[in-house]
Amino acid sequence: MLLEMKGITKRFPGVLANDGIDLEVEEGQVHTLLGENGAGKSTLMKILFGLYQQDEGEVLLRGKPLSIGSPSEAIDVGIGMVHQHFMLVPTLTVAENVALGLKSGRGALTDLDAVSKRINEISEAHGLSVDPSVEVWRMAVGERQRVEIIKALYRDATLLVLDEPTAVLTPQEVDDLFVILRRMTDEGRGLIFISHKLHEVMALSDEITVLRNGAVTGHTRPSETSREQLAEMMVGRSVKLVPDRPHVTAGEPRLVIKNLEVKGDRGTMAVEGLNLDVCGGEIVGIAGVSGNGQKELAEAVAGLRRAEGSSHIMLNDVDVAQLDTRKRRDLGLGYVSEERMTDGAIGEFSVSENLILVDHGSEKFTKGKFLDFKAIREQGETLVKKFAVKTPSIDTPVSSLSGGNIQKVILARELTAKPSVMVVAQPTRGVDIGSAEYIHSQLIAQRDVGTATLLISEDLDEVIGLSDRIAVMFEGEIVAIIPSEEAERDKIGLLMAGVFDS
Amino acid sequence: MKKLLGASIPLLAALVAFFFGAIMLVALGASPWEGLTSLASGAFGSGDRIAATLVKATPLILVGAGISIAFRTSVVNIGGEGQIVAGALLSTMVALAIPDVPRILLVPIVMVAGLVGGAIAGAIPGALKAYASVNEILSTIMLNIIMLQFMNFLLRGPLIDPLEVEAGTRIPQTARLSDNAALPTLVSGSRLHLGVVIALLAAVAAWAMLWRTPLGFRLRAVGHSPAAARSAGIKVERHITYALAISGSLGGLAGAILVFGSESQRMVTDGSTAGFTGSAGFNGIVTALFGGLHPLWTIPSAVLFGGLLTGATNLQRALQVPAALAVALNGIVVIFVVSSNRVRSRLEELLQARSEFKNSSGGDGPSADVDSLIEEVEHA
Amino acid sequence: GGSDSAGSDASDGGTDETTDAGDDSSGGGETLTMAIVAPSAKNDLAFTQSMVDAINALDRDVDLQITDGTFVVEDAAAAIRGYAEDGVQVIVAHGTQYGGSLAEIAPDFPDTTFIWGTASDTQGLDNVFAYFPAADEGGYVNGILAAGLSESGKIGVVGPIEAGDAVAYIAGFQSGAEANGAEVSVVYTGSFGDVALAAETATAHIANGSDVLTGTAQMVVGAVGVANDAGVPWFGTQANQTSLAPDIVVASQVYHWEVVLEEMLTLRDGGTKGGQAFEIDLANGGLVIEFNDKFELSDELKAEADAAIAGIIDGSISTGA
Amino acid sequence: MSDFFTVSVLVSVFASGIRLATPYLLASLGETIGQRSGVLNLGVDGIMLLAAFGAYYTALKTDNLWLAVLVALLVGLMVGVVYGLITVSLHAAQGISGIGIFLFGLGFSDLLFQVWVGTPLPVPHKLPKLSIPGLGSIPNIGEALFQHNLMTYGAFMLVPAVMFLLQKTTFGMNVRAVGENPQAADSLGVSVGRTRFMAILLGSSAAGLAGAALVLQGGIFQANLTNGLGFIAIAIVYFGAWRPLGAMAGSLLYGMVNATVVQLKVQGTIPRSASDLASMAPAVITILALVFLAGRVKAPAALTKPFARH
Ligand SMILES: Nc1ncnc2c1ncn2[C@@H]1O[C@H](COP(=O)(O)OP(=O)(O)OP(=O)(O)O)[C@@H](O)[C@H]1O
Ligand SMILES: Nc1ncnc2c1ncn2[C@@H]1O[C@H](COP(=O)(O)OP(=O)(O)OP(=O)(O)O)[C@@H](O)[C@H]1O
Ligand SMILES: [Mg+2]
Ligand SMILES: [Mg+2]
Repeated sequence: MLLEMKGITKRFPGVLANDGIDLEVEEGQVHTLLGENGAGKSTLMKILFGLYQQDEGEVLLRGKPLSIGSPSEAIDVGIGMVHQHFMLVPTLTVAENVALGLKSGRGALTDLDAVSKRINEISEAHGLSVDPSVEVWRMAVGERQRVEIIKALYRDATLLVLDEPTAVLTPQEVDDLFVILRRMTDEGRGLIFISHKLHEVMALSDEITVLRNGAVTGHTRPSETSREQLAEMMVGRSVKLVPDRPHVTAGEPRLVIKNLEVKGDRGTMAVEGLNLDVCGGEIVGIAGVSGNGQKELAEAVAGLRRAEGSSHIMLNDVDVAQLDTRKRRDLGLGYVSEERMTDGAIGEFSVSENLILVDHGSEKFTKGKFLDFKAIREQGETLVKKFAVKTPSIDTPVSSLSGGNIQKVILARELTAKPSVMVVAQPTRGVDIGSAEYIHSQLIAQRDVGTATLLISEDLDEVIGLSDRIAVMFEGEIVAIIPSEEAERDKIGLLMAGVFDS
Repeated sequence: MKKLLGASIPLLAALVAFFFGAIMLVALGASPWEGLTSLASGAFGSGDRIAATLVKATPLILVGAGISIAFRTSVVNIGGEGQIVAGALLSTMVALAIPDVPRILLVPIVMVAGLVGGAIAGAIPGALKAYASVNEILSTIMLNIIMLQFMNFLLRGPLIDPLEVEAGTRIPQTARLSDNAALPTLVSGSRLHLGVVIALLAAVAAWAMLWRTPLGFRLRAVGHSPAAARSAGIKVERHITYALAISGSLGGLAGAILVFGSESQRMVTDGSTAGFTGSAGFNGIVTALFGGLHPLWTIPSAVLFGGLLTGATNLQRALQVPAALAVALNGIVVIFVVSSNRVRSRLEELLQARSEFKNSSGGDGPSADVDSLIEEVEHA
Repeated sequence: GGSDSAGSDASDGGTDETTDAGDDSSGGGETLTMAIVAPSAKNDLAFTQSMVDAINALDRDVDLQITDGTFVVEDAAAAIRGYAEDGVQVIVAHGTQYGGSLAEIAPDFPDTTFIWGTASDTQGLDNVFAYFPAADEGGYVNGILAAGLSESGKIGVVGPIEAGDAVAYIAGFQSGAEANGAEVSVVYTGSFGDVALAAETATAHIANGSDVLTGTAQMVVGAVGVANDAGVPWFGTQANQTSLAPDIVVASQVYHWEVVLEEMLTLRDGGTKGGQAFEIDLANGGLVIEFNDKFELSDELKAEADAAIAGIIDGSISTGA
Repeated sequence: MSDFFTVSVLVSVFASGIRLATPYLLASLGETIGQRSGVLNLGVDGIMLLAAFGAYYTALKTDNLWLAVLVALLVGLMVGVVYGLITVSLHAAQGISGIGIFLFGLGFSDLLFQVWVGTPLPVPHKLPKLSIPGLGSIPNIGEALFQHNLMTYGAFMLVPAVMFLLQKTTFGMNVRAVGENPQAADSLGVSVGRTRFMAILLGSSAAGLAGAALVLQGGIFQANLTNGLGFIAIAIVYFGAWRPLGAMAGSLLYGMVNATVVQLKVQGTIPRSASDLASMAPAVITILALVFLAGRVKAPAALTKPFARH
């Protein structure tokens, strides 16, 4: 047995994050941890990696009890971790990120050439292509993840933890990753894999352990279970994996984008002359491989990124292309950013404060010149209940909520504003099945009352499942618009890859 | 229990700091006991001295409250000195221009002029930060230098007392300003003037603004996460400018109070800003941080530092030790008290862990901790 | 009183805290309690030290307390008030900027004598004496000498900010030097504290051809250093600056406040608590030009200086200030 | 009347600007290292004052300039230990701790000066000018650039040294990492605390040297000798975008503008009535320069944030 964790318990103020958890991982195996948001998966892994100390329980590696006080001790015994939030220094190069904490062959001086050489060897052996001399901030998410894996391999990790490694990857990148991971188990390494995507779990796992509320609620194998069963084990009730989408007749166009041109972070054009309409009572989904201008499109519509002079963004017949976010919101725009923690919510603010982030100045939440705390509390209590946000209280800072619950807070806020037009980016990234189901049902309910929704997601199943029309985006343009009845996964996949009319 | 702990640790740290002070006194050949008693009696020993301490605390309260607002918006304001001077200069100019307005009007007018002056001096680095990405630490420090020279220029040029020109002495000071602008004293025969009350009200207003109004909500939102604030529709640039302008306006108000609450009722320069401000622009930062960046806590914090400053004058007089001792002691107090925060939070963690243990068996309802969480969110 | 005898020869005041009362009848053998409140350090070799030395040079039994380094006016006011409350008999408020505060404090303590300077009037307060140095007089003499020493005909002045007795000194210096045919460049650095900037100002003067320098206020030590390195003669004021650079300091105008202090105290003995203003000048011996013996000055120049002193005293020379 | 654009005047302005820049450069280089590791030290001015007094007193008593510089370095190091203990070990807020150090330095250096020295006396010997053989005798350029004291040369030589330290050594890499993402560095076994502590020690030693440079160039100590110089040095770190070369550019800009203003005042180009306004020039120009340059570089992401694992 490579790893045994026995009776692990960990308490945080107000939360029992791990409650007597047992976990066993064998060499050459992929062991999946499955659980709702906040179930305690990351906490358990942080204990393994020495970032937290357990309150009770013990850890054995190859039968020997270990006490891991810090990450470097974990690394020394061959444990590697790819964190849910990357642990990279963006201003350093790949080689420097890998070299951190290692002994240099040149004494006090860095020996980046040697490190780069090894990186190249490892990336060749494992199919992880990266350029060691590039600074991390210049890299796309998928590349950054490869750096994280290289970091672990460089240190010769025999047990590698991957905390939601696929949340930010495109389907193609996920496939590539799985090939790499399989190669690693073939070498005899043990892997702990965390994901909310059941098809991935079914495809990759050897063993599956399910957590709920900090405790183990089940243990199984893919061959002995199904996606539906897994979902039920996690959530404790049956879950609809594909949303019901009753037919509604679309109304008038509410969001009309004409000739939109937007620059990306690196100053080059990311959106080039894009045209698109979204009507009331309709969800238009954008399908596309990440990096084809989706993010820039969403931010330009939200008013967070400048649209070039000739662009038009009509919001209910008003051209808002040069207006600020506040005015666009006043005109009925709702916006859910893909960057949950940085753009969507304020970590230090409480749940109820985040729920009024947009509306705090409205009559509803003010009395004269002052905030109306009674109304604000009421709003908080109502929305927390309605959207089933798991939080100790409405006064808890959102930073201590799990990812899925933060997303629910944001959606609760944006949806209750009853937007006329809504831009939603990656609504269920990193969100557990149960919550995702709920979020999907809310988006559809909103559509049913006439909201025009522009949905941006890298999860193709989500796009196909939710959208009335699917717009395929490639290199900053819409290359095809497909009604949902005609949507075929493979065809869309080809279009996303830039293969037209074949 | 925790509250008690929270309050007692910094006081303990202050005591340790005074112990260091005592060692220095012994080294200087003075009696440490006499030193400490004369320090204490100099600060709080009589009605007059308490009045002097409160007067000394006044600019600290104002600057401290202003600093709290800026820091809460994640804007570092090291420009207190310059902002005090700006407020003082503008209010002085107004008092020179309209000396005959009745007192009931002129006092508020010059106070507002102070606010405006400080606001301008704050808004400049604020706007530079918001719209031109000029780091505010740099620009506020530079603006202190600029305001200093501007003060020297005005006081020895355009604003100089005509009598000084006539006499040929050219002391860089304004003429004695209109008595109609003088802040009325609260207790006749004492130095306690209306400025103290104004400062207290301003601190309460700053607190209410930060935690009770939409504007404060937005400022704190911008302070915690400009990106999230922006995507919620808050105009980040504008609010950064506001934060520094409001912060500066309180400094400016302090400047006006320094002028119109002074015994000399005029502005004088000795060529440094400290000569006019008594370094309130810097000490106000200490006061604010000491008060946990909470405008209301800056009040006791300011009284403590005000007392230290007035007490030091007495100490120097009574024991004939250099005044520099008080400045050094001030620094030691700050160092010990900030260091003690860690000790406090450690102890609090221990206490918390114990009470946690009792709660957590229940599962998810940490009712006892909600209050402390609110408190933390409000204080942190 | 004994003012005339106290003046000119008390070159650098005694450091004893108290000086035994001599046979001076007016002293009456009683110890007089005095206090000084001053903006800079008591041993600053300049403004504040000149007053401390003066009190120590008094021919009386004085118990002196000092609060120095109080550049913040409000702090000084607190100290002044504190001394008055403690019953100190004579309080010297040694800073023009303290005048405003004094106007508030003095009426509250009618039995206390306040001595305030540098100031040329008492603001109508009858328990306040004022004192002022005619610094332009010594400046003029220094200027005459400086021009005489200069070969390039250019002289540099390093000032702090344009205020107070610095202005008077520099104005006198300028007219003296110009009367003797030299060109004077006056720079105010804008700071009392920036030693490095004062040094660079001196350097710039020298680079521009000045071969004699003078300056006022505490930051001039930087400039004196530069002058010393360059071997350029230097003229001091407020206190004898010879110790800063024994080779190049030519002469210093030194303040001897004891001349007028003695007069004030004598008046006080007679029951007059204040209400008069005094000036120290070359005539009453309150201002003295002290030469550095180590610096060799030609007899000619020395004579010129003496003539200037005489001319100023008898009024035949105007310092132009 | 002399003209500004004559060779001799320009040479003098250059030389003067370099001299004025020296203490700024030393202090801002040190602070650059500290801030790159995520630690803001607002106490630079206080450290400079304490070190300046130490150097002054040593030079006064022993007439040994080497010893004086060493003492300043040690004083800087000692205060650095204290600052490191407060901010790294005890996790105290950096802003206020620095101000505590500043106040202590301001008061204590003055106290020691008054008690041990009293009357301001110049040190027997100031830092001597050293003409670099060959280079120093190049007409004009030699005088402007190669006739300075050892500390000035040292300060400018520190620029490439600090660049090398930050870019080419393991320690420098760790400094950059803990200043940007201490969690990441920690997760790889880099000791955030030790790295920051070392960076603080280097920074405060440099501040100590800056104090020595200031006092040994002028030859005399007085209360608040630095006159806010340390704070300007911190501003220069921001101006220089946390790069050693940037710190050098900022220090030189500040020094040169100051020297130019002095020169123009001496020549009478700037009238006396505008003297104070002209003294604003270095500050105004620094701000203006930043308006045109700013927005490109970000501060180290973890600057001022104490690190704790959870
Ligand atoms: N540092 C912390 N302080 C307080 N509470 C914490 C902390 N870290 C985690 N928690 C709480 O512990 C519980 C478990 O969190 P954890 O991050 O392990 O969940 P998770 O299973 O990884 O969820 P997700 O799928 O959303 O990532 C949550 O309720 C969370 O709010
Ligand atoms: N609800 C809001 N959310 C975000 N920003 C807002 C909101 N209300 C106002 N603002 C912005 O705040 C700034 C000040 O708003 P406004 O002019 O309404 O101030 P006010 O009326 O003094 O404040 P309030 O009435 O909100 O207390 C403006 O930039 C405005 O766009
Ligand atoms: Mg997790
Ligand atoms: Mg409004």
